[in-house]
Amino acid sequence: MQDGVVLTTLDEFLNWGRKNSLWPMTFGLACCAIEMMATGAAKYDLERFGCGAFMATPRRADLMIVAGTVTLKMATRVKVLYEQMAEPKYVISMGSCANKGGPYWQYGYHVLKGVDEVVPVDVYVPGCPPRPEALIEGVMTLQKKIANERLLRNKWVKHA
Amino acid sequence: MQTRWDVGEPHKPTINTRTEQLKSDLLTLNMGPQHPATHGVLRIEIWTDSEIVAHAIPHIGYLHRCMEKHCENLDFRGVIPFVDRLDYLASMNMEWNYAMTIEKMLGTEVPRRAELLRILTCELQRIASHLMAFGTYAIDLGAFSPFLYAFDYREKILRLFEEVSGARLLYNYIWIGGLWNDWSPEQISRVTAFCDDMEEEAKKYHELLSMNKIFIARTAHVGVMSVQDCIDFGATGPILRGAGMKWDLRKNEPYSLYSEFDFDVPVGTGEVGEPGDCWNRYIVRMREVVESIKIIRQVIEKLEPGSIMGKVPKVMKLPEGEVYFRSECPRGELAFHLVTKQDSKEPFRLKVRSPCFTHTSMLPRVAPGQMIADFVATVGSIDIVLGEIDR
Amino acid sequence: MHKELSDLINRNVTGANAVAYLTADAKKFDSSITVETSHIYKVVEFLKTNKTTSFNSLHCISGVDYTDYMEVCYMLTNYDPSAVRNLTLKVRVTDRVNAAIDSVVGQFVSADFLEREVYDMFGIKFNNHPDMRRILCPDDWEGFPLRKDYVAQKDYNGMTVYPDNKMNMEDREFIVRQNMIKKAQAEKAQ
Amino acid sequence: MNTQVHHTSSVKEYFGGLWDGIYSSLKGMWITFRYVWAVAPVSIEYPEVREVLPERARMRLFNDALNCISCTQCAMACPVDCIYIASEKLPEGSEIKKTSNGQAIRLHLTQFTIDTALCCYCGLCTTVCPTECLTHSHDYEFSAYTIDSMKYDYLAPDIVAWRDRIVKA
Repeated sequence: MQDGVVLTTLDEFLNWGRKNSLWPMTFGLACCAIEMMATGAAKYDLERFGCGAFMATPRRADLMIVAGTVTLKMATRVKVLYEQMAEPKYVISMGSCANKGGPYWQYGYHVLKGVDEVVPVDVYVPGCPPRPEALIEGVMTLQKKIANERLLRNKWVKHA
Repeated sequence: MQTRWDVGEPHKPTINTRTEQLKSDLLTLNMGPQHPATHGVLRIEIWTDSEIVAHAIPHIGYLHRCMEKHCENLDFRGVIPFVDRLDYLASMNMEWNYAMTIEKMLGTEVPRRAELLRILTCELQRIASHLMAFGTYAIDLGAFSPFLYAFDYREKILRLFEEVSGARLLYNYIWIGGLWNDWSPEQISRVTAFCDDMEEEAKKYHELLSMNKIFIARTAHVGVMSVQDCIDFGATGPILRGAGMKWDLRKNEPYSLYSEFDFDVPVGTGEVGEPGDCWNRYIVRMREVVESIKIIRQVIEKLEPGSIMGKVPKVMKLPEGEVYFRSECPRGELAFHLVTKQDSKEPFRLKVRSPCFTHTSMLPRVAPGQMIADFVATVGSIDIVLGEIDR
Repeated sequence: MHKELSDLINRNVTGANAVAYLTADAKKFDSSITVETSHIYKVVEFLKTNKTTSFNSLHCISGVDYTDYMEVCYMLTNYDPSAVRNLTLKVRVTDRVNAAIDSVVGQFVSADFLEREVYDMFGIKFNNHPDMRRILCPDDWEGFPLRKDYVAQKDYNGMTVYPDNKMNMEDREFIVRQNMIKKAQAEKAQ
Repeated sequence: MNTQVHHTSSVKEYFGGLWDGIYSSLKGMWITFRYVWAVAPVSIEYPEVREVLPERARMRLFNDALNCISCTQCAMACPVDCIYIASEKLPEGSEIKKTSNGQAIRLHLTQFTIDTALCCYCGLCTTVCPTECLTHSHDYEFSAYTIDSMKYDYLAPDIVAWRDRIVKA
């Protein structure tokens, strides 16, 4: 009964709706934020993926793009912002600094080595800074991940 | 008229007597590290008295990436990618200043074509950086379409830089002794085409935003910083010029080949509002774009073929000594204080004097007595970049 | 320029014994004036107010750690298109445990943030400074990062600064592991 | 003065200010409205329309392991130390292979991994490589779900498959 036609189509419908309206939170830290703005601007438009409405408050956002170097002083704020977001929330770690500390990993006493130490990350976008197309490709990879999520099939059927 | 910015005691709350008994204390507000108007991770602790800012304390360090500690363990060529990441909106100017500091110490002779191409790239970078400042300042005050125009023309410059150096934002293009690769004549012709379009575009921006009544109402007479104030705080660049002082390192202490070009230094004269307010700082930046176009055209006339890399030893060993080199960046005067030991392969100490660092220290002086919305306009108008403040 | 300036300082500010350090090749390096640590406020006040060679702005304060002493360099400039002047004023601090210098915030307001950064990075306190706190590192940070003998702390409120799984240790010791495998196979073969 | 002193403006000032506001906003809106027909669309529909990258674009690093003489110049030049190279001596009798431009390969390369999660794409390694085997490809589509999949071992077979997929300039 687990993958019956009813639940699967309902899941697909829900996933389709959620993946095409990911609202990112304006969370620019460093150089990658400029590329994120360039992605939001006219030439490489993120709006075409339903992802262009940059929300200022974490309450109304369901995608956090960590764009830039996360320092130890900022890490607690990143954690607080992540916890304030509403539940179906996703994190894209953009740029080498957010992935694993990037160029600042060797003598960076104040740099957090990768944002996945404080926040669960869904997609890592490499680059320093990544091209706007690379960020769009990262968003598309995240959409693939959302596309086959099992929302109803796990919750309704207890002893799956 | 009550003095607007005596730093000592905070602004006395102007509550009329009837509500005197209401015992309303100052409210602490965090214009926190994540805020649309702070251009990055700057936290400003504002003590407000019902929408009027009593005093503001900036907290920085949220993007302190230990760059100066890195520079003590990197050889001289390896430092350039880290110097790019200081002011990531004007990477070319950062690299150029660092390269000139080392060249002054090494005494290398940079070929004329390389010097001319450096001026060309850095003036293009100044236009791109001012376009960015124009776009984000409009967003701070709520106008979204100028952001799209500014980024449309900024993409044209980034495309040119990508063809020459390979990267869009952090180039590692200006090396010690010259340049990495050369500009082909076709690219140069595209630069002239860009300059002609940019001239009309600057006029269009003037109509679109500068003369807009709402924009003038939001920025004229707001966040006034007098010339004496700027000199006390060590403010430089568009802020000092916006206050009315004609000071530009490219004119007053000409480095490289700037003495050969004639361009004038735009100054905030107060045709709208008064000198030193947000509008004049903004208009100084927009006029600097036109001046940079003039310089680029003169450089292209003077270009002649030649080598682009001077004679630099393969393994760079610098003699003992100390150099403090200043250059004019889009945000103000950047300077590198380099200290080296005898025959050292890496800098013993590299201190970066960041213009935005001193501009942030002016905020507590300007904030008292302003409305919060005006304070947002003031922070936007001094155009700070956090990578350079926190290093 | 530095020679006459140091004599001028010595005449006007008693006990400052300013020593001008002139570099051999002025085109390549900067020369500077070293001043007595306790007289720094009076020298800066004199340089700001005197008529002949006045400096009306403090461009930058940068600390340098020469392991046996620490140096604080004040870069003074004169923002006057007619008379452009730059000067590097140096002060030495030998005490590494609780180093303290007089603050020049009274003369130049821009020194407020600059001195806080020198304190944050080198641990040199500035007396009668309005707000002597760290500026770049968090307030509860241990140690002074830009000193030559600085060792980063293990972790900072729950986050490890250098986590082992991120340091690519297994890639660095690839050669060591290869040799051990080869030695093990060699012993097994005998 | 920052706090606007409230002054009652005369009728002419009031309507004049009103007209200024409307006129200047309309002029701005006219510029934007002209974009409907006067300016060609700017945005690039990324997945379908891909912009042709310039020849020197510095995206993902690629190392042609056959030509590598394991001289570790790139590892020393890298400011971030994210290139790990290990090589071993060739046994005496084996014949010396040649690289594409004729240099003899004396050391057998056993490990060549680049951690692209740390790399800062500055291109310093490609300028130092004597046999030009380490170059920047034009591939920027390699976002991943896990961090470890970003450490590329250039001796692994799947990397050769990746090489044929990208358009190598």
